[in-house]
Amino acid sequence: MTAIPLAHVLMLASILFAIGFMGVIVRKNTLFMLMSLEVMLNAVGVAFIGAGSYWQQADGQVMFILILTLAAAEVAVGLALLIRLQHKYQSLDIDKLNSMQG
Amino acid sequence: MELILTYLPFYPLISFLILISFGKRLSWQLASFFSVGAMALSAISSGVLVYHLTHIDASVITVHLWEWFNLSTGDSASEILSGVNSTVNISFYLDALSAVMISVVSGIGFLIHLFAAVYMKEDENFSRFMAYMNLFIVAMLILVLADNLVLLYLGWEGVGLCSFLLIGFWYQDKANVKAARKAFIVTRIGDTAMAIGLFMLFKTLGQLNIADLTQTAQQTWEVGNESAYWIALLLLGGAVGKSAQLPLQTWLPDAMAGPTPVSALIHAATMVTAGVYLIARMHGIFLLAPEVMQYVAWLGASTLLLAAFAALAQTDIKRVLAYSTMSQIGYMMLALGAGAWSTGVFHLMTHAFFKALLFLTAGAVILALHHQQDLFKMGGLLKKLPVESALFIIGLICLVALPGTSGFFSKEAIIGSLWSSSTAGPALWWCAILGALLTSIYSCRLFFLAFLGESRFQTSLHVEDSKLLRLSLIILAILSLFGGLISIDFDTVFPVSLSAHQDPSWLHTVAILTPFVGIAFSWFYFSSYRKNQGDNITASSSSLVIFCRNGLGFDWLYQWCLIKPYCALARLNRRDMFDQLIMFNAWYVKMLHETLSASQTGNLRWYAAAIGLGLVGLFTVIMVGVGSI
Amino acid sequence: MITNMMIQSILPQLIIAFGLVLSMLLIAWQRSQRMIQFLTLIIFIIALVANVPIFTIDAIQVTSLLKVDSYSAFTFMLIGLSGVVVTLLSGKYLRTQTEVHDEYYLLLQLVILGASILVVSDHFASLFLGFELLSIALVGLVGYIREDKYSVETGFKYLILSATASSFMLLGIAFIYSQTGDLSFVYHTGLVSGDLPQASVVLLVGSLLFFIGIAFKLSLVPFHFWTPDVYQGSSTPVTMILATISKVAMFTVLMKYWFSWLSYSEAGLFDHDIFMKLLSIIAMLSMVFGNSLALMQTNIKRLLGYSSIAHMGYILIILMVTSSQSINFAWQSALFYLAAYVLASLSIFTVLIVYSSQNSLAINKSSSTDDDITISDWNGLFWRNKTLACLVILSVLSLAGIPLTMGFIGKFYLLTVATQGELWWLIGALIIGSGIGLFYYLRIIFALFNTETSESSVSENNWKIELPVTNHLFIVVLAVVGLFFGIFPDMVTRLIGSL
Amino acid sequence: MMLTIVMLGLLAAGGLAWYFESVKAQSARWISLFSVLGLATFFAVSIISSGSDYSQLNVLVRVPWISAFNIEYALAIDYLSIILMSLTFFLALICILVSWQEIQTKAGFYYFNLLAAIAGIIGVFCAVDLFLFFFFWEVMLLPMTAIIAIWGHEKRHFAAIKFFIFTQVSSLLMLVAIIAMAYLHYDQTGLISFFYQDWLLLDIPLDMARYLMFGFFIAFAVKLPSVPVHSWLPDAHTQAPTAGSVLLAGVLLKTGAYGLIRFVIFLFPEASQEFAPIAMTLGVVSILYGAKMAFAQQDSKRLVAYSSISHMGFVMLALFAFNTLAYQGAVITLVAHGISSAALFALAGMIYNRIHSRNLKDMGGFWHSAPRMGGFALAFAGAAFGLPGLANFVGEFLSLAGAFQIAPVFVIFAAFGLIGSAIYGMMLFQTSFQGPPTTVVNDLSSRELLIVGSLFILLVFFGLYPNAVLQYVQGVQL
Repeated sequence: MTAIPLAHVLMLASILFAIGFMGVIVRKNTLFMLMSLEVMLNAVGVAFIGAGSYWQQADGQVMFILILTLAAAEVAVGLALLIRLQHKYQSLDIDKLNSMQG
Repeated sequence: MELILTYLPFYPLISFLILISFGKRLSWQLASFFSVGAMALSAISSGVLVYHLTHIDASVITVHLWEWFNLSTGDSASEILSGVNSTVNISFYLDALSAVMISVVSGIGFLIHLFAAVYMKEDENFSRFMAYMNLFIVAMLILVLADNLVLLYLGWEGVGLCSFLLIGFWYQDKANVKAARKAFIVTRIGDTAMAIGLFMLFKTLGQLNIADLTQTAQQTWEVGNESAYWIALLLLGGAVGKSAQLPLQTWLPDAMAGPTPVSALIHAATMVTAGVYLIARMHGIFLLAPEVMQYVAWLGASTLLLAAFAALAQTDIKRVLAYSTMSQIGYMMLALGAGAWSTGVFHLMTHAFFKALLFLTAGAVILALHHQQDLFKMGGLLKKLPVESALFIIGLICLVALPGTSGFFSKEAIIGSLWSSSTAGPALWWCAILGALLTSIYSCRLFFLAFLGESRFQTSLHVEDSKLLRLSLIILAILSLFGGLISIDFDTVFPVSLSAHQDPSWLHTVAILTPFVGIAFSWFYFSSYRKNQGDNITASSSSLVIFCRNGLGFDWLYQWCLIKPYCALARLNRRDMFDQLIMFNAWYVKMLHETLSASQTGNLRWYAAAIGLGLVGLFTVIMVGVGSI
Repeated sequence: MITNMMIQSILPQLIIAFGLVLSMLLIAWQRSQRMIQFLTLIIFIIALVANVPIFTIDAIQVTSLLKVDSYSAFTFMLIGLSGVVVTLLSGKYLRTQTEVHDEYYLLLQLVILGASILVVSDHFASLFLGFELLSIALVGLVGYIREDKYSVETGFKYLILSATASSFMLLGIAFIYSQTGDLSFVYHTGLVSGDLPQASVVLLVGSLLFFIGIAFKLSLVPFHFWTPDVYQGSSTPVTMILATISKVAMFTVLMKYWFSWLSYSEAGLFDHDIFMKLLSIIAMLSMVFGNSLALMQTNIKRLLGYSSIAHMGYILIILMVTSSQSINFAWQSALFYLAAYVLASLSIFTVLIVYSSQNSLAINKSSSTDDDITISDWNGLFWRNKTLACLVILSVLSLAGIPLTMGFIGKFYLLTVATQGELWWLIGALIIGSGIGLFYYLRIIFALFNTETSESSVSENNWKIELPVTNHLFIVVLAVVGLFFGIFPDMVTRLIGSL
Repeated sequence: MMLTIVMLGLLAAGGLAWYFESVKAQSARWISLFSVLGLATFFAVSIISSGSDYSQLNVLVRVPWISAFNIEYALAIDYLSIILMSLTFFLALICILVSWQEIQTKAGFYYFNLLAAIAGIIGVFCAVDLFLFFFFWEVMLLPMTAIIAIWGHEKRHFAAIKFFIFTQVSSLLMLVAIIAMAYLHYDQTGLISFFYQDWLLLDIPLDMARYLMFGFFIAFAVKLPSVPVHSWLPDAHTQAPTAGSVLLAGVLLKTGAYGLIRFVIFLFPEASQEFAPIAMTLGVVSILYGAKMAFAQQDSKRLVAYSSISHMGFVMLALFAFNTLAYQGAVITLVAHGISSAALFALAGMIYNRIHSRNLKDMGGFWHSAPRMGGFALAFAGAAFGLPGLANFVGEFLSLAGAFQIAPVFVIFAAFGLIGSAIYGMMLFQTSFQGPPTTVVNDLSSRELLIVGSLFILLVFFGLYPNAVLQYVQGVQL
């Protein structure tokens, strides 16, 4: 099995990351935003794993596990806020949150 | 003697200080006592000094009070080498020229003070008036006694300030205020030229002491030296401003807004002749610049004629006299330009006598007529005010220079010096003759209008029957008539003029006859004024006459060329363009603030997108950077 | 091999971590806000005491993850002191609420732990740990007060944006790692991949992405958008954390990374110049934009948010140091500037907290605190309470960099760095930025003296502000410290110089 | 030590005044008055009794301050600083007397600010460590700004901000130049130094000196002020309370000139020589533009402010003529303008107190009811347009006469300023005191008489005996 070139892995990661980021920008629903964030973080995870395998080191995987933890923590906080948002505005539309400007 | 000289300007100064500090609290008697008394002291001191100077020994008396400042550039070695004494001292220098001046200033000053004490008695600001008059005398004495040009400049500006104060003495009238401002600013233009002249003198000669610098200049410069040319020209600028000569003459007629004693003292007898004094004093420089002397002569001649024409068309008695003053100073300038220094100064003195007399008498007339100055509303005063009329006639015959009067001696001397002078010549001689003719014509016109014919006023006369007033007038009249007999020895001051040329013999005859021609002409031409019945004469309103009456359009010219543009410029830029340029930055920052604030929408998705945009932007920068390397 | 020395050098972090566990136990035992606050305070103080010996030691590598040196000790001191102040003031602030808020202190301790790990990290993994500890805990704090009208909005904004930013940073780390095969900051020879034709470009992009993560936290233009909203929406003690602890920790780690990274550029693997240009552009934009944004702002917390953008722009100048000889001086400058900035921020936020608590007491507002203090609320403050106003003046002057304050010495350091590096463009931007900045700083100060409107709008009985003795003392101490170090900065400069 | 005591004394007195005002109303002004009197006497006595020759800088104190940068607390004085400090003390007294009735609200804090500003100004005149100089330079701004912003007129905040930003931005440029100089010293000697006399020994390459000099020049030109960076001054002067204007015009502007002398001309002689044509042009433009703008103003204080710009143009012209005589002229102009503009502002303040307007249109004919005031107004207007016999004339004359040696063309243009000054001087005097009387105003009270009288006497004294100042600056070689 030939190794997948590192460049391809990075490209894939970048594309995934971009997709996730676009998701954050275009989705109005808060839940989808959180999901897009997950996509971004997982894209980073792919990049780490690819790089780790390229260098034949465990560091990449370690980082990936850390990222997973982070993602979990973030989602936890995010969902809590989401419930509060639903509670307060009866909506998950992020665009309603613009009371502070200028 | 030094002591007397030292104290000379201090008598009026002390009087000034007393009057100004106590102001209205002084009674009329006390105020007059101080001011007139101080002037009497000055006059006596001047007399003693002149006597000493002429009869005892010294040709020059100097007194050093204190060092004002030092113009040394610190490079003492070179200064010692060149022997330049660059200190500017408060020092007085009395020679024949300044002796004439101090006697005129303090003598006539005394008489006019005496007159004014009566004339202004009713004015509520009497003591302030007398204080200004005293201050003027102080400044004038400093001017003529200064041993260096900076001190002279002090006096020069001082008299200007007093003139300003006195023209605007009745400050509640806007016209007076305007006239005062005009006088100050117009003369200031000349003063500035003079100041530049001083700087140039200092730069080229390294000193400003008059006697020393004249000497140095004559030792180091050839005739026609360029520096001398410019310096003389600039000094002439100062003289022209102060003496109301072309092209800075416009202030003098307006200056008649001041009380009449002021017109007599400042704008006829003393201050306006300061320019003549300056040129006479600086003759050493002017001799090195014959071209400038020609300018002086021509300026004098043109002013002489211009003012005479203007005088012909005036309706206000004081304005006639003002133009006449201007014209007479033109004569003095002419004399100076022709190199006849002593005759110029002589005319200065005689003119001071008779013009003071004329003004004061006119003042008495005006007072009698309840401040009526319009000639066309006078008439027939000869019968009603015989004493004043007689005095006025004396003044006038001096002015037109009928033989035997003081004016005759001085004016004939001037005219006589012109023909063969290297810097004047026949053309100017003819100008002077024409001027004399015009002088007699406007004098006659004045006399006929005011004193002959029927009276054209209804009010009863207010006769001030004061002995003091009469006394001062009579002394002046005597001086006017016989002042021509005073002979002054200027040999120590001025170079002896070399009249090697023989003038044509008819010159004298023409000169003597001219005034009579004028009188004869007027007798017929102005016959309607002379024997008018009732109020059928009015001032001519033809455009030529009005043009002459308005001083031949100079006021109008300056209004449009200088004053209006300056005011417009000031008005346009009232908000300060530099400020606006700088405050434009503030506006720019504010715009930036508003733009950026608009980007703070509070919208989360936009914020996230902005991060993306930022990334793209920075990425571009990096890629461009990498690509360029 | 772990030596005693290593343990000692990371003792502060250990103490906080241990304290965190202890706090949780305490909560399990008894829920008392006062007790947990006290415990937090004790923990911070012990950590600070444990930090003292570290000033004198040489740099020490604790595993490959952490590197403790005196610089990090100094920044830890700043962080710890800020923590103490925040703890003290949070008590005041939370007491105006009804619930028991012991989680708040846990989160606070987490923030401090994250920050203290950040400042000693020498490795991307530890950086990541510290960074996320700090961020997640902060998200919790930002949205902490549920009743507050802005809490949800602020919480969401901070959560989403900071998560995005950390994803960027992580992607950057992944890129860098893919090229160097090493997650530590320092370059180890021979580890660079030869596979990719343009290794340095990937490195550059990775660095850029990594930098974006940090820049977001430092709220540098163009990643500054969240700042004013989060500053305004958070409760004031939390804003204080954002303004001080988070900024100090982030900038320290950026400096550490950056100066280690110099070794890469010295090895010719990294195009420093381009990145430098990039940084200068960001710095200049931050200075000018930050100050311009604050120009007409009336809400004080938003205004301080904008001003922090500018300040982070100023301090970025220090990264422009190119030669390794001047790194030492760059560190000193950064530390002094940060110290000055922290002190000024602490002071002004203290006033905000004291003022609003005083105000809410006076007006008897119920549970929800109104933190929207505008400049006009402070009208005439000088005549109402001189101590408060003096502290405001001092801190604002310090932020503006006017003499008599530490801020001026800090600016002097910056200008010295810039002049030595001949960074004329940056100096120009700094001067323009300061000029613009003066406008709004002075507006604040003038409002303090304004007597026209305030007397009528506030009723007579609460016109004068009377402070409790403790608050008063606290404020006086802050003011005196600020003034003292402003006039006699020698003590601080010597301390920094000896590091 | 002596100067430190003076400065600390001023600060302490300010603090006392502030404190005691809250204890007993109206006590602040007495405390300030007596403390300034006392400190001024102390200053005079110690200068005279020291008996040393101050024609060179005498370093009085030199102790380390910030060791990291080798910054020292170093004070030194020479005759120039002594002259300017004496002026400062004198005007400080005037300021206190001027504020006597005018400042009724927050008087304690007001006097604190006033005295603090004066302490800062004294510091500027004697600091020879450039960092310290900059420190004082900024410190004097703060209380000054406070005075404008708190006790000023209707647009005070705008004026104060403008004032502050102008000076601050320009002085940051100076700070950069200072730092660059310190590191130049480091490059040449291996030691950082901010000490002025160390810098004098440096050999500054001309191409660097140009930029460094420009950094200093900008800061001082703003303070002087010179066209085109003058526009803070009319606003600040107009809006400041009377004492603020007096202090600004009388002393604060002098710090700019002082800086030009000490830190531009003496530190960078070659670069300044090279720069001289531009600086002289700026000077001439300031003279003419200031005079023109003064004429255009309706606001009496604004008019005087523009006249200050015009006068300071003479100083700029004279200083950059590099001529001993012009230098003397500049120094005496500083003193004279300090007194005369202070006097004019004091008068404007007195009129404002009476009619509550600064607009010339609201004035007229005051002479009728207030002849004494009119007399003094005329005298001070006379000083402004360079009436011989008053101090300003000597200054202008020496400046121009000296500058004429070097640059006749500039002086000829500058001389037109004499006409311009006459125009605005006359306008100021005539529109307010002459013409038909509009309102009846009270004549000068005895306190006011003391103020204007003492100013006038000094003007006359220096006008007739300028050697009292000149003898101390005569030997200076440029």
